[in-house]
Amino acid sequence: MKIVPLEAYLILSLLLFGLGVFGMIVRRNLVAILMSTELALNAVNIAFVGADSHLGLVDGQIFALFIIALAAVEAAVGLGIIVAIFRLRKVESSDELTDMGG
Amino acid sequence: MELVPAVFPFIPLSIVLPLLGIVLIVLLEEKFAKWIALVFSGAVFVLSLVSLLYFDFSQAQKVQFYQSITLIEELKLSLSFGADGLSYLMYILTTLVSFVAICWSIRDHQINHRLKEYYTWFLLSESSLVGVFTSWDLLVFYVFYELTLVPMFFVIGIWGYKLRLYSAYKFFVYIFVSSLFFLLGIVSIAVEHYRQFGKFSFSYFDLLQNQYSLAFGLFLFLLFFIAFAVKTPIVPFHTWLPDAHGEAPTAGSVVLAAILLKMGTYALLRFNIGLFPEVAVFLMPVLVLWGIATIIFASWFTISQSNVKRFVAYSSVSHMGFVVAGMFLLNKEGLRASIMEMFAHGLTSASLFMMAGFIYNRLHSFNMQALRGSIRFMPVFAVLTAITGFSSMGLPGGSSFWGKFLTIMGAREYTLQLALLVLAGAFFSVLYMLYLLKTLYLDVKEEGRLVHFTDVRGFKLVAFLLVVVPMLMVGLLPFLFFAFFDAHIDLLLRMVLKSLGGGLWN
Amino acid sequence: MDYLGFLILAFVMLGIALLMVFLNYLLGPKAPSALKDYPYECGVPLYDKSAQATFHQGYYLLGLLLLLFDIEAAFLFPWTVVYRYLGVFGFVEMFLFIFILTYGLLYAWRKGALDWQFEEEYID
Amino acid sequence: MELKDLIQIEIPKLALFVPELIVLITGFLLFSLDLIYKRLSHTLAISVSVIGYTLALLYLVFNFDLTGETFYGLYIRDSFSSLLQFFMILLTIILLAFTLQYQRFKRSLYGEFYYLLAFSLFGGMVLASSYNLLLIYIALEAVSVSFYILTALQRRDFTSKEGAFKYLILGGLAIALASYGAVFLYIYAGSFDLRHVLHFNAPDKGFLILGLVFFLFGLAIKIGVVPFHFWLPDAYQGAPTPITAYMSSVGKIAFFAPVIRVMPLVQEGFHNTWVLVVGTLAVITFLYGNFVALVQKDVKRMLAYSSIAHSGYILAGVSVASAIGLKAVIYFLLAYSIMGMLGFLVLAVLERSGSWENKLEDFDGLKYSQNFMAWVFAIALLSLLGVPPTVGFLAKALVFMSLAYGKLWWIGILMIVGIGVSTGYYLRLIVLMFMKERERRVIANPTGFEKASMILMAASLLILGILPMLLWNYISPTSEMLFRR
Amino acid sequence: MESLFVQLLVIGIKILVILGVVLGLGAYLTLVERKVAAHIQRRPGPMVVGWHGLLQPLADGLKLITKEDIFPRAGNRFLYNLALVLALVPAVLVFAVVPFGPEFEVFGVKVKPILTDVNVGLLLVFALGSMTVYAIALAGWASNSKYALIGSMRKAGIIVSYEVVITFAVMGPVILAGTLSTYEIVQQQINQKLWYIWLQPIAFVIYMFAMLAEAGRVPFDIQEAEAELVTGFTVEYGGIKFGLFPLVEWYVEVLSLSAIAVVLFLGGWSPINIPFLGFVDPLFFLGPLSPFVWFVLKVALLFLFVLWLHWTLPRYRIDQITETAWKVMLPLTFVNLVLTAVIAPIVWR
Repeated sequence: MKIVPLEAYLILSLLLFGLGVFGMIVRRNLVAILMSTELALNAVNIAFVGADSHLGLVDGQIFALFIIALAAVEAAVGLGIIVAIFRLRKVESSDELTDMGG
Repeated sequence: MELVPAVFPFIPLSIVLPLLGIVLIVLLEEKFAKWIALVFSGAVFVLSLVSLLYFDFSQAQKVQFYQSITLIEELKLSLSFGADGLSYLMYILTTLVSFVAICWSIRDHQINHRLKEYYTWFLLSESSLVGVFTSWDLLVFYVFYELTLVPMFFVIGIWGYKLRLYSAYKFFVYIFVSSLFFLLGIVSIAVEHYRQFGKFSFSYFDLLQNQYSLAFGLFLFLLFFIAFAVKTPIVPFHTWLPDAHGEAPTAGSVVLAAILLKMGTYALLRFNIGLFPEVAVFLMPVLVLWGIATIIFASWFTISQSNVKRFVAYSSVSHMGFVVAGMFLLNKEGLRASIMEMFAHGLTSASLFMMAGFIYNRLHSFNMQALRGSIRFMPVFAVLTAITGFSSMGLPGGSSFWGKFLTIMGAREYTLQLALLVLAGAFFSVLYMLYLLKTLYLDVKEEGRLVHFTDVRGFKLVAFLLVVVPMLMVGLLPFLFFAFFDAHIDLLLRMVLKSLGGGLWN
Repeated sequence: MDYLGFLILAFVMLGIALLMVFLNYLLGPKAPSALKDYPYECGVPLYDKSAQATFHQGYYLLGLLLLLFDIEAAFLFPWTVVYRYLGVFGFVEMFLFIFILTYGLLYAWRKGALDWQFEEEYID
Repeated sequence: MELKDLIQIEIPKLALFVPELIVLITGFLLFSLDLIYKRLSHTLAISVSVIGYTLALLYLVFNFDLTGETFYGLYIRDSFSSLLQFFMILLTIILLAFTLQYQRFKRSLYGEFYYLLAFSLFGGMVLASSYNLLLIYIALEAVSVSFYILTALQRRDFTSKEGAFKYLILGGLAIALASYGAVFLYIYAGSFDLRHVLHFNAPDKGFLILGLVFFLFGLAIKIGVVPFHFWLPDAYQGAPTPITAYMSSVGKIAFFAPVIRVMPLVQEGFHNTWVLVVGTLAVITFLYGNFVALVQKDVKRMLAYSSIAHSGYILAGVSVASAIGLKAVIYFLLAYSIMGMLGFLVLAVLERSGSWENKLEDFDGLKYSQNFMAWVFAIALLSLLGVPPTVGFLAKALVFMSLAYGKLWWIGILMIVGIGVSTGYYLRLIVLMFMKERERRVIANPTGFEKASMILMAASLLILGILPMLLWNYISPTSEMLFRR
Repeated sequence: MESLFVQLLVIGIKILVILGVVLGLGAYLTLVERKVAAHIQRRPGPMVVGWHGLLQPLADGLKLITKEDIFPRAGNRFLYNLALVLALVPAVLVFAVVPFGPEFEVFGVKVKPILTDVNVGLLLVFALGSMTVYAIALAGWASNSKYALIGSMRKAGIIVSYEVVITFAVMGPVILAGTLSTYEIVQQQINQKLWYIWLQPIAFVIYMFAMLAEAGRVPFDIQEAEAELVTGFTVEYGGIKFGLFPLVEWYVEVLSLSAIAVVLFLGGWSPINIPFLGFVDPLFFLGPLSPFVWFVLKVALLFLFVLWLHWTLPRYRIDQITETAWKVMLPLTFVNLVLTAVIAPIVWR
C-alpha cells in the first residue's frame, strides 16, 4: 500500500536539497556550512527511501545506510578541519578563508 | 605514388646520427662539443652526398629510399621515410645548411657559453629537419615539424641578442599555435579516410585517394594553409619572422631562414596542392595575388629597415612571396620557379645572414649606417658578398634568377597584367638588394676612420664557400636541379588537370 | 498502522509538555524585578555578557567519536537480526567489521582522542 | 516470504580482488605501525608501502588478463580496471620517493600520511572497477575523504586547512549531487548497475537524463570542471605538494574512471544532448583554466589551473561518445597523470630550498643552480603543452582526432585557442628557467631515489610519445571491450 | 480484525496506563527515593505531609506550579522552552515500546500490553534516547549561564559516550533473539527458556553502568555536581520547569531504561528462570496477573538498586567517566559481541 506518492518524497527531498545547497552558499559560519552539506545528503536519503517505497525494493535503503555512514565520516573530518582552522586562527566566517585569493 | 625500397638506410641514418652526436656531447666534456657536432653533421652531409649516387633521377617522381616501421596498426601510423625528387632536394639542402651553420658557429665569438647545449640544439634541429622533409606519414611529419621549433626556440632565447626572450616567445607561439590547425587538419583527413575506406590512415599515399566536397575541402585546405602561411610566411602573418631572425645568433638565423621557412612552402606544395588540388585551383587567383602582394609589401618593409639582420629577414619574406606566387600558378614554369626559388633562397639567405654576422663580429653593430663601406679591406669577403647579393637580386646567372624569371613566365601564361605585377615585385627586390650593396661597398664614412679588419678565413670561409658554390651552380646549371623535381611537377600537374578537367583560370 | 498509538502518545505528550511550559505563566505570580532574571553567578557581577562561548575541544572530539561509532552500530544492527541465517560467512564478515572497528578505537585511543586532556600536537 | 529465503550468499572470487586486497592490507599494516610506534620510523613505513604496492603491481601484471565479476556483480575486473590500476599503483610508488624529504623539510611528518595514501589508492582502484552506483559512491567517498585529510596535513599552514575545508565542502556537495543522480537512475531502472540502467528502455527517459545530469555533475565537481571548480586551485595550492601531485594524477584517474565507464553506454536517444552538454563544459573548462592560469603568479596554483584545463581537454574527448574518443580519453588521462604528477613533484623538490615560495621570480635562471631539475621540469612543461615528441602531443592529437570523428569542429578550433593561451604560461616558465641570467642559488638537492624517479617519468614522457604503441596496444582493446558491453 | 473504534479504544487505554505510570508513578518515585535515601542514612525522611509523607509529591508539585515564570536575561526563549519539550516527550515515548506482559484477551479482544509493537522497537528506544542530548545541550545553551553550559556539556559528553556503549551492549541479546522487537525478544527468551543475563553478564553490567550514566545517576552525576555547578544545566530553570527536568532525568529515564533492561536481560514478564530448563513461578496463584507482577517486580528491583547506589557511592570526575566508557566498556562490548556471535548457535536450536 502506497500511502505517500513518489512525487511527494521527491519534492520534499528536492526542497531539502535546495535548502542545503542554499545554506552552503549563504551561510558564513563554518560549522553551519558543514551542516548544510549534511542536510543535502539527508535529502538524498529521503529520496532513496521514497524510491524504495515506490519500487518495492530495499536497495535504496542500503544506499541510504551507506550515505548516513559516509556523511558521518565526512562530518567528522570536516569538524576536525574546522577545529584545526580555529586553532591556527580565530576565524569567524568563511569570508576570512581568503589566504590564497580564492 | 610508387615506392622504391631503400638499398641502404640513408635517411634513418641521417636522422639517427645527429642524435648519437647529442648523446656523445652530453656525455663528454664541453670542449669536445663543437668538434663532435662538426663531425656528425659533416658525416650526415657526406652521407647525403653519397646517397646522390643511389638516387634514380630517371624516376624522380617515385619515393625512393623508402623504409617504414608501423607504430600503430589500427591507425596506420608508421615511421615511414623516403624521398622523391622534391624531398631529396630539400634533404640535401638541410644537411648542407646544417653543416654550414655548425661550421660557422665554431669560430663565432658570440657562442662562448653553454656550448654543450648549443650544439645539442643544432644537431637536434638537423635531425628533425631531415625528418620533416622525408616523412611520408602525416602525423610523423607533424611531429618533426613541431620538433624543429624547440631547438630554435632555445637557440634564439639563449644565444640571441637584446630582444631574444621576446623573440623566442613570439616565434614559438606563432608557429606552435598556427600549426595546431594543421594538426586538426591532419587528423580530420585521417578520419575522412576512415569514412571513405573504412580504416584510419596517416599515410600520405593513402590520403591521396580521399575525395572531398568543395566546401569541406576548402575548410581542410584552410586548416593546413593557416599553419603554412604563418610558417612561410605570407605577409600579414610574417611579424614573428623579423624578430626571430633578427635576434637569433648568426647560425640560428641561417638555419631559420634557409630551412625552416622552406618547411612551410614545402608543406604547401606537398599537402595543400597535393591533397586538395581542386581547392588549390579554386583559390588560385587569390593565392597568386596574395603571393605577389607579399613580395611587394615585404620589399617595401625591407627597404625601410636600419638593422641589417632585419633587412635580410624581410628580404626573405619577399622571396617567399615568389615561392608562393609561383607555386599557385599551377603550371610547369610556376612550379619550377617555386622550387628553384626555395633552394636558391636557402643558399642566399644563409649567405646573407652569415655576412651580417661576420660584419657584426667586426663592428659590433647591425646598423646600416654603421657598416657603410665596411668591407673595403676584406677582399675575399667582398667577393663572396657580391656573388650572394647579385644572386639574391635575380641577376641572370645568379641563383634567384630562375625563380623570378620562371615565375614571370608562368604568370605570362595567364595574362600579361599578372606577369607585369610579378615583374614589379622582382623590380622591388632588385631595388632593396642594390641599396644594401651600395651601403656596403660604395658609401664612405664621413669620419674616414676605417680599421683594417681581418678577412674571412678558416671555418667561416668554408661555410661561405659551401653555400656560394652551390649558389653559382644553381644559377649556371639549372637543369641539374630540374632533374630533381620535373617529374614530380608533371605528376602534380596531372593531378591538377584531372581534378579540373581542362583549362585553368581563363 | 503500527505507529498509530505511538503518534497519538507523541501528540498527547507534546500537549502535556507545552502545558507544562506555560503552567507557571498561567498560575504563578507576576512580579518582575530587575535582578530576578539575572543569570546565576554566585552573587558576583557577570564577567561575560554572553556565556554562549566556544567550549572545550574535548567535547568536539566526543561528538566525532559518537558520530563514527554510532554509525557503525547502525551497520551492525541489521546483521545482528539476520546473523542466524548467515552462518560462518556472516561470522567472518562481522568479525572483520568488529576488528576494523576495534582498530579504529585503538587508533583514537593511541592518538589521545579518548584522553580528556589530550596532547596538543595531534590536532593541527 | 521468509527472511531466510531472501538471503543468498555468494562466496566472493577473491582472486579478482587481490591487488585491492594487498593495498588494503598494506594500509592496515601501516595503520598498525603507526599505532605501535609512538615515533614512527618513516623509512619503515615507506618500505612497507613500497613492498605492498609492488606486490599488488606484480600480481596485476602477471594476471593482467584476469577478468570477471564478483561481490554480487558489484565489482568488475576487466582490462580497463587493470590498466588504470596499474597506473595508479605505479604512480603511488613513484610518489613515495618524494614524500619523506618534503615532509621533513616542512616538519609535517605524520604517520597518517601513509595509510591515507593506501586507503585512497584502494578507493581509486575500486572506483576504476565498478559499474555499480553504490560501490562507486563508496569508493568515491573513500578517495575523497582521504584526500580531504591529506590536504590538511601540512603543519601550521593555514592555506592547507583552508584548501582542505573548501575541498571538503564542495566535495560533499559533489557526493550529494552524485548520489542524488543515483536516486533518479534508481527510480528509472530499479537498479544500481549502470549497464542495466543505461540499457533500460523505458518510454519516459526524464528520470534517466535527470539522473545522469546530476550524477555527472557530481563527478564534474570532483574532476574540477569549470563552473564547479572553485575548490580545486585552493586545495591544490594548500595541500602538501606531493599530495597535490597525487591528487592530480591518481585522483584524476580515479574520478574520471566512472565517467569513462558511462561514456560508451550513452544511447542514441540522447547522444546529441550528451555531446552538447559535455562539449560545452569541456570548452568552458579548458578556456577558463588556461586563461586564468595565464595570470597566476604562483606556479603551484598555475599548474592547478593547468590541471583544470587538462580536465577540459579530456572532457572534449569524452563528449565524442565513440570508440576513438574513448581511446583518446584513456590515453590522455594516463598521459596527463604522468606529466601532471611530474610537474608537481618537481615543485615538491624545489620547495625544499630555503626561500623558495613557488613564485615566478623564483624560477629565474634556475638552470644555473639546478640544471637537472630545470631539464626535467622543462620536459614536463613541454609535454603539458603538447610539443612533440612527448606523450602530451599524441594525447592531444588523439583528442583532435576524436573531435574530427565526431565532426565537432567548433570544439577543435576552441581547443586550439585554449592551447594557444596555454603556450603563454608554460613557455614563460621555460624562458625564465633557461634564458634569464639572474644567478640565484637554489639549494634543493634531490636524493637518488627522487632523481631516478624523475628520470624515469621524464623518459617515459618521451618514450611513450615516440613509441605510442606501448600504451595504445592496451588501450585499444580495452575501449573496444567497453563499447561491446 | 477489530473495528477501528475498538482499536482506538485499546490504544487510548494503553496511553492512559503509560501516562499513569510515568507521571503518577514518576512523581511518587520522588517520594520513594527520598524515603530510601533517608532510611539508608538512618533518618525518617518526609513525614509531615500525609501519612509518612505520602502526599509530599503532590505538595511539591503544587508549590512548583505556582511559582513565578522567570526567564534568564539574554537567553533564547524559544530554545529554552523547546529544551523542556524535547526532554519530556521522548522520555515518555520510550514506554510505547515496553511490553508489560504477554498477550491476553478481554471481551473477545486480543490485547498486547505494548503500545507499539514494531520490528525495530529497540532502535526506537535508542533513537528517542539520543534526543535527550538535544534537550540538554539546548537547555544549557539557551540559559546563557556558564554553570548551565558547563553542566549541559558534561551531561551531553557523558550521554554521547554511553550512547555508543549501550548500543553495542544490547547487540548481544539481539543476536540471541534475532529480532529487534521488544515483545519478540521477551518471547524468544521464554521460548529458549533462558534469561539472557545468564549468557550476557558482561553486557548486563555494562548496560547498568550506561543506564546510570544516561540518567545522570550517581556515580555518574557529574553534570549536577552541586558543589561546583549548583544544579548544572537546570540552574536557570524555575517553577515546574525546574521540577520536570529531574523528574524526566532521574525517574522517567531510569524507569524506562530499567524496563528495557528487564526486557533484554531478565526475560521481561517471565518468572524466575533456570537456564535451558524452564521457569519456576512462585507467584502462580496470581493466575493471569502473575506476568505483570513479575515485570513490575523486576523493574522495581532494578530501580531500588539504582537508588541504593545513589546513596552509597561517591561521584566520579568527568574525565574518569568518559574515559571509562571508551577505554574499558566499549572494548568489553566488542569482546562480548564476538563471544556472543560464537556461542549464539547454542540457543537457537
